[in-house]
Amino acid sequence: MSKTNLYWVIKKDSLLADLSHGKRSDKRKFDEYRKITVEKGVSDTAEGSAMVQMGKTKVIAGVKISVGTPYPDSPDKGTMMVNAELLPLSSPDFEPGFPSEDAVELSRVVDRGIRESHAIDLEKLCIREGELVYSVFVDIDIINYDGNLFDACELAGIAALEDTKLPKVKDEKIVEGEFTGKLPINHQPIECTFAKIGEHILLDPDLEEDNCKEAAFTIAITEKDVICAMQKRGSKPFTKDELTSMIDTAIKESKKLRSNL
Amino acid sequence: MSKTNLYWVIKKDSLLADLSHGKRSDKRKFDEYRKITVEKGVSDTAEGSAMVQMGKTKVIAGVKISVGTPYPDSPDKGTMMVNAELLPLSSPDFEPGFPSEDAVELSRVVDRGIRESHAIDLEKLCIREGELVYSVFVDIDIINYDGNLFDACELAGIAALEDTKLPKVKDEKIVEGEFTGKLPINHQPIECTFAKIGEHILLDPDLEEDNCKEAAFTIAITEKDVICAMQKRGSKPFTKDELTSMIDTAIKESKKLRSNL
Amino acid sequence: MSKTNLYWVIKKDSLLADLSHGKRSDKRKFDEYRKITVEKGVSDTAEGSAMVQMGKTKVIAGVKISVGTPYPDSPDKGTMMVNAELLPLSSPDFEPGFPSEDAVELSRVVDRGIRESHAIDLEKLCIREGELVYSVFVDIDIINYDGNLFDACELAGIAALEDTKLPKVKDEKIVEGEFTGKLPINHQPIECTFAKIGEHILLDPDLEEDNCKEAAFTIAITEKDVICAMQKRGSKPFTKDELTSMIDTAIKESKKLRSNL
Amino acid sequence: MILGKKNQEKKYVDKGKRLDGRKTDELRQIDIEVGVIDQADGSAFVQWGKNKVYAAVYGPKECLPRHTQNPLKAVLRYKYNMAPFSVSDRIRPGYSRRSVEISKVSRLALEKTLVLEDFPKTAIDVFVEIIQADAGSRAAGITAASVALADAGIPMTGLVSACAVGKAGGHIILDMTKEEEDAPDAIDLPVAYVPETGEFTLVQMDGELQRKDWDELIELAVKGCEMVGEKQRLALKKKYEGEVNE
Amino acid sequence: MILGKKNQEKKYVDKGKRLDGRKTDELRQIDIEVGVIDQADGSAFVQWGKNKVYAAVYGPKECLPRHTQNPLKAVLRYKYNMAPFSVSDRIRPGYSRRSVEISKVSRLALEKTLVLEDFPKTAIDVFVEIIQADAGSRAAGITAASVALADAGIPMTGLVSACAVGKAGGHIILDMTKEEEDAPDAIDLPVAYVPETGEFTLVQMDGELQRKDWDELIELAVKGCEMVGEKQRLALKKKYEGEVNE
Amino acid sequence: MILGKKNQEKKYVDKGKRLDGRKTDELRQIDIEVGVIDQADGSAFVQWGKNKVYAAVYGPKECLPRHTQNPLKAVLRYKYNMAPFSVSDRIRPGYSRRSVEISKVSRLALEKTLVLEDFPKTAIDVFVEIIQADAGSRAAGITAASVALADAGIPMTGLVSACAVGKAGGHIILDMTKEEEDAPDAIDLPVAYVPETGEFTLVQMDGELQRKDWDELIELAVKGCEMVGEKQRLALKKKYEGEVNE
Repeated sequence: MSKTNLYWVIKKDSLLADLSHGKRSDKRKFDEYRKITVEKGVSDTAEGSAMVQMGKTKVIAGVKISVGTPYPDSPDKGTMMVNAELLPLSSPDFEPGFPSEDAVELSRVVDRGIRESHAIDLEKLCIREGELVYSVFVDIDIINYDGNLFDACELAGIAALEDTKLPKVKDEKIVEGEFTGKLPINHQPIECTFAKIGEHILLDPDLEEDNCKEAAFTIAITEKDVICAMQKRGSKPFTKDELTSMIDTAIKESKKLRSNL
Repeated sequence: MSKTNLYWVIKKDSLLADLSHGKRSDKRKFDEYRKITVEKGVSDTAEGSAMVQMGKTKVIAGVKISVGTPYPDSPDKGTMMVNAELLPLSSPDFEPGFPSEDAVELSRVVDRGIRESHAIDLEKLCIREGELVYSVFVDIDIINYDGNLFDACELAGIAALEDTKLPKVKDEKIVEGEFTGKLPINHQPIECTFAKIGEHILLDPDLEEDNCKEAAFTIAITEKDVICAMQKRGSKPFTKDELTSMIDTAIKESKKLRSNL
Repeated sequence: MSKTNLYWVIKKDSLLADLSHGKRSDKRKFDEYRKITVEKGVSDTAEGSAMVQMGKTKVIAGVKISVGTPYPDSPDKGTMMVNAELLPLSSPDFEPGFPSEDAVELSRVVDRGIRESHAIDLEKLCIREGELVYSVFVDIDIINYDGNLFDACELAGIAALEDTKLPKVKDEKIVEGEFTGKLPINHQPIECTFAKIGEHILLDPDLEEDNCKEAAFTIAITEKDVICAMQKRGSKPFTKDELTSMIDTAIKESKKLRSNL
Repeated sequence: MILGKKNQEKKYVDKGKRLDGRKTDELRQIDIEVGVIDQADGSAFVQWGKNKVYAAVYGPKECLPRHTQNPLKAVLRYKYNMAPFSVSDRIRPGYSRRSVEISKVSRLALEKTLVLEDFPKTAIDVFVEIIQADAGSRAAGITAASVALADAGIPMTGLVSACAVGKAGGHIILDMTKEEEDAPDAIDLPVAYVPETGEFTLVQMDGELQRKDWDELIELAVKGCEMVGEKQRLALKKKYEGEVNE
Repeated sequence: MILGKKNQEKKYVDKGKRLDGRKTDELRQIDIEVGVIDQADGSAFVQWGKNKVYAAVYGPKECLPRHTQNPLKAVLRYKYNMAPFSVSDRIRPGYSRRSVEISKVSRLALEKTLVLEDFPKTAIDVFVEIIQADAGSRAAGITAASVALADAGIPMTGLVSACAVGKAGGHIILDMTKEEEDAPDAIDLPVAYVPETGEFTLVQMDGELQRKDWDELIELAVKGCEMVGEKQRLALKKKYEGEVNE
Repeated sequence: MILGKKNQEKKYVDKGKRLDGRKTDELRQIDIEVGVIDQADGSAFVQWGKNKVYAAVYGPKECLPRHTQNPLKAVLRYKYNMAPFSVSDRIRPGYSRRSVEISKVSRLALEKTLVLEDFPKTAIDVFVEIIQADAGSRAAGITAASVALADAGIPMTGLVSACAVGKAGGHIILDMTKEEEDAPDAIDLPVAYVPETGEFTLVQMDGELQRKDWDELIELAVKGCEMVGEKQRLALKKKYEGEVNE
């Protein structure tokens, strides 16, 4: 059942006490990820798919490809859209209905990690300039929410894209079941998220840490150590030194995370 | 004014007492319809229309025809859509606003009766394969709700379709007021609905019976005694024998109902 | 902070007492407008724009032009749409969310003033008959609400239209930043609104008068004294003589208002 | 319908007769039936030329959500809706700006004639469904609604009668058809009027009206509404007497 | 898929074997895993042929908004949802008439088997997510949901087992695939059944059914549901025994 | 704007001057006016280059619906909205994912500077309307909102100043224009900063940032925000002194 606010206030006190002794509840180091598994090809109906488990957090990304028109300001490029759904299936805290503010932010930050790194070679997805292009939809279902959705969703998204086959197009329509090759992927952006609780900064917050956090910082990094997106979350501020330190840790830890792909 | 739940609990007890003596409130037999009238051509703005009165239940169906594109999986067929609206005009129990679960089920079951019987010859509604077809919209307004909307709506829908003239098309557009003939209709599906109250099964429930029912079963049947759709409703289960018995009654009674067309 | 209903009941009594002595709170005559300023060209992103201040009421109209298809019943004419938003920014009484009934009425009455006077020469906005026309969007943001939005919005709308340049079209698309001339404007409709409080009728109600009014009457008039739209608002009735008298005053006062253009 | 130049040559009134044979100050055929929806507390069906309109009244009833209640009187609500098949191009069910505006002005046209103070904290719902629409559906709706409110026994100070006056082909006419409304010089001036008090509760106007035509138009509107009011009273009387006879 | 005339010549059953090698009265491979969503009070994952379905149960919990509470029992709510990538054409997230109807009939298929009276004023939420869809996703959903409800410890009078029977190419068959459902003469008759009581809690049908085929079909449906029920019980037992062994 | 290959040859900084003549560490012209919306409890109008932004604050006020109240402090709400005519392609009024996200991060950028505990159970509404948008509208919005909150008398621990830093054509620059943001190698790094405490309350970034550029960028951001803060204080002082003089 959904925990009350009071529960989290008390929980935070005990978390803080442990953290001040350098302890996380599952004995991880402050800059350590939980166990991660990535399984590609979990769906036959999607053009590409992947399931990611990060601790008990479980998400499934599916890629669908259709044909559409390009945006007026990039007539020679395919289009891409990420949509993550906080399914009420996955947590007592998620409500059915219209996407919440949190779901929108999650979708947009995962989207930016992929978009700004130019992970997909969108120029190769142009079929007829200004008129017809491939449209790539990355939909992410949250199955079990146990903290740190941002990193799990970005990992699932990029894994699903790597798994994606590009369907054949004939007479301006997708030919069901026929493919011309793999979706052209240039980069592997990874997101690393830190939670700030008191003055402690923790990589990969689990559910309790995520619920007790006062701020968070998500950094997307490519395999070339290029930072392609950042997003501060929560209301507590960060100092310049804290930001710099998280960036340095993320550059290091993103490599380990990427090795799961 | 809208009756309270308590009202219906008490009402159900008295209904059950009467039913156990074989009595319905209006002295009908358990497998007998109320008085039915069908009036076609009640609208000048619709391409076809009909008003059906079943007891005091009153519904009006109107058919509008436009041109559109076929579905990708049936490029050589016109399209058809049924939409029934539980107008708050017709009952203290219907609320204005977004279609309720009940309105959606009603629309879809009436739609299936027409669709699955192939009542409309959709292949004759293809204008240019894969590109241009007639789109048939059957909209049903509930004017007065006195029980058993499913059968009244299906009857009004098929009567309105039989009344429908097919508009002329020129330059991919409907020519207002000119027609090429009748809408091609192949079959006359009829829906028969039974309500289960206690262990009693009643054809054509009136308002009180509909509100006291614990389950219902709707069966759509063509003039050739082909069953083209079925839908159990309500939470109480049916046994196999009950289902079989209702099917047999429906085959018999649907003929009488169809004679009103 | 939003005033309570009780506040307005009391306010109305004191207003009525003053009005019976011929006094308005700001010493205006009953048929006198507040100070009005019209500033055109307040936006670089809009094809035309204007800010109107009427007393402390402040509204900004922006005109955007795109290409679209004509309505089937006027294949040789461009299209026009007015949309006024009661921004919660502008008043403690406006709520965020879906347009309220009042916002819809405001939009539609301002729209009718422009449409029915044929202020825009829509025939000159046809690019290819039946297929491609200019679409004119007049969007009005309410920045500060101090009464009488109808007259301020109509004035801002027509001023913005007069300020509008018509973009060049090439290959069925707008060419950003290139223009073929001014939007063709034939007329200058002006709206004059009267509020009825008790038996008193006041031109250009300010916020207090607008909130205490029992009825209102808005009259749109062109530079040729043609009345092109009227709308009674509020629940209190008007007599024939009251209506006639307001029409006569509006014909006179609209000229002064128009002189601000 | 596409308006070509030929329309401007169309004669809207010829030898005193309009396109449908009526005189300039003649209403279309109006039939009013009271009590047609047995589930409702009050109801009416109005056929007005080609308009077919049902009105139903539910209430006074509990007003929900609670914060919309008025402690001093009943809240009147009004929903004007067009059946998808009521016009030549199918209307998609749901929200339309036009219906929102008509619902608002219609509600306000009725409100002051009802003794809402008798039913504090309650709601009275009026639902108007346009089954078939020609010009004048809002006037037909208000006319039907006022009868349905009377049928529901809501105390009132007078029936509200509505109709439109206007101009087509240079002639001032009562109760236009769609064809007349589509005249290039058409004026459409719908009003709601309470014959008992001689007051207007709705006035709207579209078109290009000259000041000089106003007095004649508004006089004709009063005359039209009085005729409509007569039909409303007859319909109510018929139901009432019918019940007495039974 | 475009249905050409060639389809009509397709042999749906050849030498007792269907297109996928099954016998006419054979279910597809069904795997049920219990307790797969640790945040939920009860959950199950069902792979049924190509269908992949998660079900999660939350509750009994506070029922909000308050006016939806039932003072005498828990309110059961059911939301069937398809992942956008679960079928060949992407589904846009949000409202669909099909999902609304399936949610309703599925809820009613389960309701009478639950002892809702034990939890007055509360709500029990069932969420079913279709990750991959083939024919039979609603039956897979109900089957998963009933297991998840048992896993959540909601007292019940019996598990609900669902499957579809139907016809393709003239043959009466159990548990159709999408390809079989697309047969020109296809019948699709999904049912939900409580083996403990021998009663049907869901019956739907599309297609063109002859009366003479009914008895055979409904018998086959019973047989199919009984086989499904066996798998449900085994899955629950496995989790329960697993827990005991740990 | 269509980006051709020529853009890559465009010189974004030439002889120390940018396309609009600014130095690399120079802000666009910023004008802040306080108290421009007399209906609001606090308000500001900010012209920042081509951005034109109104901010209004209403509250502390009753927080409805009730279940959203916080018994310990005021709830801060923030709505960022773009006028339909504020960009070259008209924006349809209503929901947009971009506005939802900007509203959220902007609210969080302000929240910790406000002493919300002084007003338990209430709400404070901030409305930001973008009348004309260029690059940097969210920073202009936060800057305007913080001034409007001060104008409304909401107690605060410090003004929030926002601006963006980034890169175009290989140069690290302060406060980009839209043209600079469209550079093929553009980085956009908007921040909100509290000069009083030296802390960042908003950090976002898009583009391809090398670690080596980070320190210079963030230093420049601090410098930019300090300049913005100076303008905010001057604007408030001007209104305050103006009032004293009157």
